[in-house]
Amino acid sequence: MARPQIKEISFEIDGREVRAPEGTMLVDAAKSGDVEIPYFCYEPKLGQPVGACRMCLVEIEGMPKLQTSCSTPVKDGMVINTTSDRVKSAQNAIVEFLLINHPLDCPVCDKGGECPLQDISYGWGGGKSRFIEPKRHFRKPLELSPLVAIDRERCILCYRCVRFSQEVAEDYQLVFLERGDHTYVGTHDGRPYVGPFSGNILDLCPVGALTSTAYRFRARPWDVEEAGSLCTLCPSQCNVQLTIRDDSKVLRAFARDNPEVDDGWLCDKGRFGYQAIHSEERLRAPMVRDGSMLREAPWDHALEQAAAALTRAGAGTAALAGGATTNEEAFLLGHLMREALGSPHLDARAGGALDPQQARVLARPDLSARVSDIDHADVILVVDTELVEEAPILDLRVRKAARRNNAKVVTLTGRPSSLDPNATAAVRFAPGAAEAALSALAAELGSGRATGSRLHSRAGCEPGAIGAAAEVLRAAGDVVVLWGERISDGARGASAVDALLAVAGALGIVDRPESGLIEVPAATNARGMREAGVAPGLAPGLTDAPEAGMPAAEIAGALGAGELSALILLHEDPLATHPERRRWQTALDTAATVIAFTDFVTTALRDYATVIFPAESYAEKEGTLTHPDGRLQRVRQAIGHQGQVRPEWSVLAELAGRCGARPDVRSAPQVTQKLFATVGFLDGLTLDEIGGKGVRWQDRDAASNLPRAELPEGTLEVPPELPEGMRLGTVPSLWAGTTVEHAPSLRFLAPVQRAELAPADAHRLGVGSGDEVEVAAGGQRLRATVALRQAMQPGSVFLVSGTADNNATALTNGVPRTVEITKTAGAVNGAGPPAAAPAAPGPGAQPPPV
Amino acid sequence: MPEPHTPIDDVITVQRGPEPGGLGGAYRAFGATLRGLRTTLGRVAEKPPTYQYPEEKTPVYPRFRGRHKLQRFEDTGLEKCVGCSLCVAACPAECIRVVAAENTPDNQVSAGERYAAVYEINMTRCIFCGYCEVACPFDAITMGNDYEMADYHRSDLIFTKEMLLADAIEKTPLRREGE
Amino acid sequence: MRDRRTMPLGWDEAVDLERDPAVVPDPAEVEVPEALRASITAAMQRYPDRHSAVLPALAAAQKVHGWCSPEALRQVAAVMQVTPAYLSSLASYYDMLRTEPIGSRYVYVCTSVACHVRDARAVYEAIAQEARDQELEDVEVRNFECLGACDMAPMASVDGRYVGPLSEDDAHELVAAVKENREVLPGRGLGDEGFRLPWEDKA
Amino acid sequence: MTGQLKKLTANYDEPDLHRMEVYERLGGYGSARKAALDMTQEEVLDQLEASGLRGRGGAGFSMGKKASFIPEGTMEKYLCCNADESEPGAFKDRVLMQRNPHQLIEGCIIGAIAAQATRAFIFIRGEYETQAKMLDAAVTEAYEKGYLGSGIFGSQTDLELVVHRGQGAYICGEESALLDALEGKRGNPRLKPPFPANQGLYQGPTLINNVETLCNTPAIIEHGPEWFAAMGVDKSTGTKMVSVSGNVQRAGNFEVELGIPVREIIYGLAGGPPEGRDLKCFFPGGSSAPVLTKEHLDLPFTYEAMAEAGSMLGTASMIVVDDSQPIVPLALNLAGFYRHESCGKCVPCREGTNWTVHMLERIDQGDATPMDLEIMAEVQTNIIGNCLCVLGDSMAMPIGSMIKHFRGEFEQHIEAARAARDREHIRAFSAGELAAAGEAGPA
Repeated sequence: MARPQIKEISFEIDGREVRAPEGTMLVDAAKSGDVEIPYFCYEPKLGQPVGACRMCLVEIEGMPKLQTSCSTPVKDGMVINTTSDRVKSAQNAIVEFLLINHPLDCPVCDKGGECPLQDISYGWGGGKSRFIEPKRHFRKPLELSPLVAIDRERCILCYRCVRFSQEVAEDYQLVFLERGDHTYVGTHDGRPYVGPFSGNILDLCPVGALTSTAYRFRARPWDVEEAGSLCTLCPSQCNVQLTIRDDSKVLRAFARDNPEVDDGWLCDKGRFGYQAIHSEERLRAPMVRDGSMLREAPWDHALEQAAAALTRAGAGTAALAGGATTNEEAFLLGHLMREALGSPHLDARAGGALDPQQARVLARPDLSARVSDIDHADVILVVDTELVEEAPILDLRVRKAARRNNAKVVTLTGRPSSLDPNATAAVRFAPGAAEAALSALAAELGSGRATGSRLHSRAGCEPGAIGAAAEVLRAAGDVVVLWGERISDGARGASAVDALLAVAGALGIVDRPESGLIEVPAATNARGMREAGVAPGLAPGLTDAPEAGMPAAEIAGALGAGELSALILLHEDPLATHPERRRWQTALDTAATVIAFTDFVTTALRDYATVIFPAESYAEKEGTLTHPDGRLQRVRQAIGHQGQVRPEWSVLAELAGRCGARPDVRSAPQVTQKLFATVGFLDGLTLDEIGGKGVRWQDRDAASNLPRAELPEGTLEVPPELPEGMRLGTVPSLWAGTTVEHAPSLRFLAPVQRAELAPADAHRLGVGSGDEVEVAAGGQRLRATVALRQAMQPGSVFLVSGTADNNATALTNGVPRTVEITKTAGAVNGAGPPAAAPAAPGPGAQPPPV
Repeated sequence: MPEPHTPIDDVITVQRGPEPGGLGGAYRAFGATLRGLRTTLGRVAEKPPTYQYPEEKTPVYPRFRGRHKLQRFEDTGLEKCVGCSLCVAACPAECIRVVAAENTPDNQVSAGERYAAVYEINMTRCIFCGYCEVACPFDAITMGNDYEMADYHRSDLIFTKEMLLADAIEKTPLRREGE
Repeated sequence: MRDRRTMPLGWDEAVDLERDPAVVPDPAEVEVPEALRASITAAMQRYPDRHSAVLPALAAAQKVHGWCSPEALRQVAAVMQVTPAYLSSLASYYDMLRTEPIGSRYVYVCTSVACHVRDARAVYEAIAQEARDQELEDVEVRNFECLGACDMAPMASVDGRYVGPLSEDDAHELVAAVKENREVLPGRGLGDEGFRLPWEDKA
Repeated sequence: MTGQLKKLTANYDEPDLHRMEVYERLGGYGSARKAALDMTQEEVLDQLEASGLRGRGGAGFSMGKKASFIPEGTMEKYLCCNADESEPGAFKDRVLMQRNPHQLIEGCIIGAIAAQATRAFIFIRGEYETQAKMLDAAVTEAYEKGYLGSGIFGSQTDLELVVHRGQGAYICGEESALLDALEGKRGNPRLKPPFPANQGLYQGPTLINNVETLCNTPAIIEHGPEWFAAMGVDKSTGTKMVSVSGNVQRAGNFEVELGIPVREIIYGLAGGPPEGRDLKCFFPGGSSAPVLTKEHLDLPFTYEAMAEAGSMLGTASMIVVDDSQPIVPLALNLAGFYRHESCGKCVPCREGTNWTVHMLERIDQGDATPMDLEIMAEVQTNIIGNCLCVLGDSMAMPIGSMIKHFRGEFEQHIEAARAARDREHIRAFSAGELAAAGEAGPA
């Protein structure tokens, strides 16, 4: 379904002629005539209007009753009156009704000063109340979750939060209970409202009924300034607005609506993760190893130590970048490695390098989709990614397309997807068998490139499941494919990507401008880092590197074997994110020098780092990031650098200078310009052009500078047979990592290891829900709690990766792997799975204000 | 069509003093001086009007706006200020800083949910306009009649909540009724 | 036994932060009585959209559990694959679904306008008083909105059987019969053999 | 035009009428068979429209016209029978379903043919347990006979019929709330437009009709629209079930021709107020209709005449109130009902009903002044027309009419209650004083 064409019509409001797009709701259309109609419940992002608050009543000529302008689409020639006595008396009446049970505790209320009810009462109310009965009084505030407090006295039952829960997040945990004037917002059986998006209800509430426990009473609107930036905690790269007090403290983050990126929503990690910036434990000064201890050191000393060690190691240096490394930092890291040290060994991917040719094909503008294409797609194919954990905002986007535009969703995943209930076809394959599943799908779609027999059994799929998915896809017009980076991991990664391209070819994506692929990477700026040249085989601009380096897995081997001697870790802890934890442990142990940029010193860094530079938080950073769909966006400095933290670009530039190749940069924008000048397809781009909403490089003329890459032809390789036994899969947790551990509000969400099993397997193994088991492979073992999943493919077990303890990376090695599961003695059956076990420090343990 | 001009009665009659010469002339020459002397002579018997400040202080009017004071409830001892920051918003000199926090059952500072954890007035900036007092919905901040706040360090002139809550030593006498 | 509360249950309560959020239960993790599962599944098949079966399913679960307990809702949620909160929202909305364990049977006494003008309040109060006096247990006695039997006003519905017209004098016998689980006021129930309203006999 | 005219209820004295063989023996299902086999959908629709049959659920909109709004197209269409009879004073549908469930099923078949619906639902209120059981049994019989299911009466038409039980919520009688409840949601009314005829159940076109309306259709198909239109007056054609309750000697349902004088219904059929009592006021169309007084007794009972008198015919459920009933408790009972039944979705209804109850309670407890009566009257006008559905109006209109007709009594009540309260205060005060002096007896 193509994007709809919009026609303009004209209508009359309060005596003036106004033009607006046809079908716009009157409240919105009135704005084009500078007429403000008050409302509470209307919010187009929440789906159909409900017309519950009755605040937006207007008089429309030809209609006997007053109409709710939030639900009346504007038509050509309509005559609307918003200021007649009838309308005014209705508005006065509604405000009076609303206030009869609303406490007038504005001075205490957190919403005071930014409260729509306050504004509307002043603007449209009668200014008096005749309600002399006692108002309702209740205990307050009450916790609704560790993040949100509810004040039911203030609630005006506008439906916004419950509609969000039901129609946007679709978690359906927050509901109206009871009826009539007894109605209240609540959850089932006194359970907390915990979901990845629960914080959005704070933005939606038009009164002070829902308040953030993290922001409660921290400031008034006139005490603070707002700073627009980007959240860099996951690849969704949502646009955020940070609330800053005294130029030095981030007090709050909320969504800065960008329909091309986030649609105005923000996940809880993005909303509350800012707390980690002000964590006591954050590194605020460089540290240098002194014997067995890391000691704080002056910058000059740390830089000198690091530069000396790097100069010694020279070409024997390797670098890993990860997380929210900006394009500029990636570019300077490349400069440091390739120009100053002469080493080609730098990587930003945990699972193995992407073939350079495939990287260029995947970057082709005609093969890539923009995020907003999801809205208008006929079918959305989700391949081996759990969006809600890996790029949460895209999960909302897919749900929206399915719910509002009747887009069909096809999931093709190893683990049961949270999108399955919305899916027209859900295909389950064995963990790690994405290649076979994609080959089978390509074959079903009639791609001539697919070969091999019994592909679906090589994929471990139910017979017929792939056929059913192909059926949906064949009939589709526009298809957006969201694929997880993990399919390209490991030894068969290139073949899997080839199979993905075969599917794309069979769907004719190249010829349809609104169809395309979007990669869901593991690292926030994976695409930007790749395009800025942090890849073993790629120079900036996706051109072939003059000398191919080693990918991450080989770096580990080479460090362990002493072939390499130094390692730079830019926002990366290989023990947390890379497979084969054991091997990395050896590598770090053997390496002569480990130089890290980090905001929190993890155990691995404490044990192995030689020099640690404090990393900037995203609120202190200046630079650009590239969204998985190719959109370049700016991260902008919102607060001053905390402690002794220095801009990382300057540290990287300084290091490169001390190692003999000083880059000619003196400011952050200068680095950006240098990057744009180097990368062919970013040629001529400026920070001004990127602006507040970003720019997709594929949409610019310079995109033609992308090195030419043809779609592969020829037959696909035959995927291997599945290994026998319990096959291990991993799923990352959104809540894993240092940000969540150090944000007091979020700490309760830190994941605990659990093993998800099909009921049949659990029965065979003699374990039940909540039992403790030991999962072992290759001599490594970890403990997990069993959770049963009806929709799980028998023969599979899924573990969480990225947990603080018992990280699944201990067992993974980049190839499909089988594991042994044994029940540990002494476990109690029936103790519910601690999916989101609340950690000890609740919201009460927050740091004192400012 | 313009109205025809009708001249109005705008002639000012100048009152002139007596012409020189005669009794009137004498009055003209010395009248003002004598009148002035009358005032001077009338005060001869009075004591000198100099106040020996600082030992002696000019009383101020009851509505004189001097040093601020934060109030407590007399019965419970709880602070009246709930940290709503309305005084901050009202202050034209931007000399007030409030950081609020939440009351807990163990630490009930004010009535209600919220209290001011930090309440500072920068007296070097304050223009004593009294807007804060007007803005306060709980009559928590009031202006006393003290005006003696000079100090040697600017930083000492940032009055903290403790200082503002403390019972001020009222050094300035208040003008009595009708005085 | 209750009169209408001034405010509903749970209004004044915070959530328990120690507990897990109530998400859609995985079918593999909840045990459901077979008969209940069968009746819910059958109900889901009757409608084009499974959600339509929520009311029949809740009514069935209420029959099994006596009220819409959290456990009952969890079972329905597991079979229907909806969240327990969705069910809570409905259970608390509809008058006949009980969200508290106040009795697995019911006596609804109509007190709406048509019954009101025939002194229904006194009848209700007499029944409520009798219920207290006779220590009636496991029966929800409440005043109820119009039950659609204004011709036999004042009246009551005893587990769906309409009896009336009632007077205060009937209260003792009515409660006693409910308590002993025998037929309430035989011959005076709507649909009873030869049931006539008093004035129909006269006519 | 006096007395009853038994058309709809002609066979109601027949024993075991609820059983298929009895109903069929009396010619039942002939009309449905005729509509399914011998008539086109347009013909059925035309006949219904020509009969002038108006919806019997309260709004009184032409049933045929409503069915004709269902758009053409291949999408699934639905018929919903509104059997959620919860309006205080109304009990006609209960009798219709209980005495003759097959008549309703036959009506559903005809309605479904007219609306081209292939799925029909009877939404019956949960309190009608006996009636729902009887309907269930009748539906089973009809399925067994092949009158429901695929290929009804051997035709090409399919029709699935489900009896859906509510669980106790007055508002589900509002048609869009009924749809929400049927979809498994809270029974909250929806915004209109879109109207159910375009976007109703599961977003499909939906025809919603009251039990009595559908029960009338078999006879129309059988005897023709002219036969039906000949009964009644003007636009109020056919016979109408009138439920009379309250302070009358013979409460019950009466089938009358529309146009019969109100006095004839109250005094003739229902026997008038009890001995020694006089009529105070009456609700002509259920508790949501504004009250009328003695002066309106001689009006003809038609949709138009009732509207002209400032009330409405609604469900034609007359609640008669005699002069022994004080007006304030009556108003309080009424307002309390609507407060309890308000779904809480929109502000004026939720807060307005609540506020009205509070004010009436104050009046009753002697805590009010005549000024409060003014405020109360204004609150009612603030509710009317500003709500999402008509429930708010349903309280505001009768309460408003009571204030209008019985202002004097309200004022007297306010004064009397105040005086009583003051006396009580004085008594308590002096008792307290005596107690303080240590001379008093029991406190």
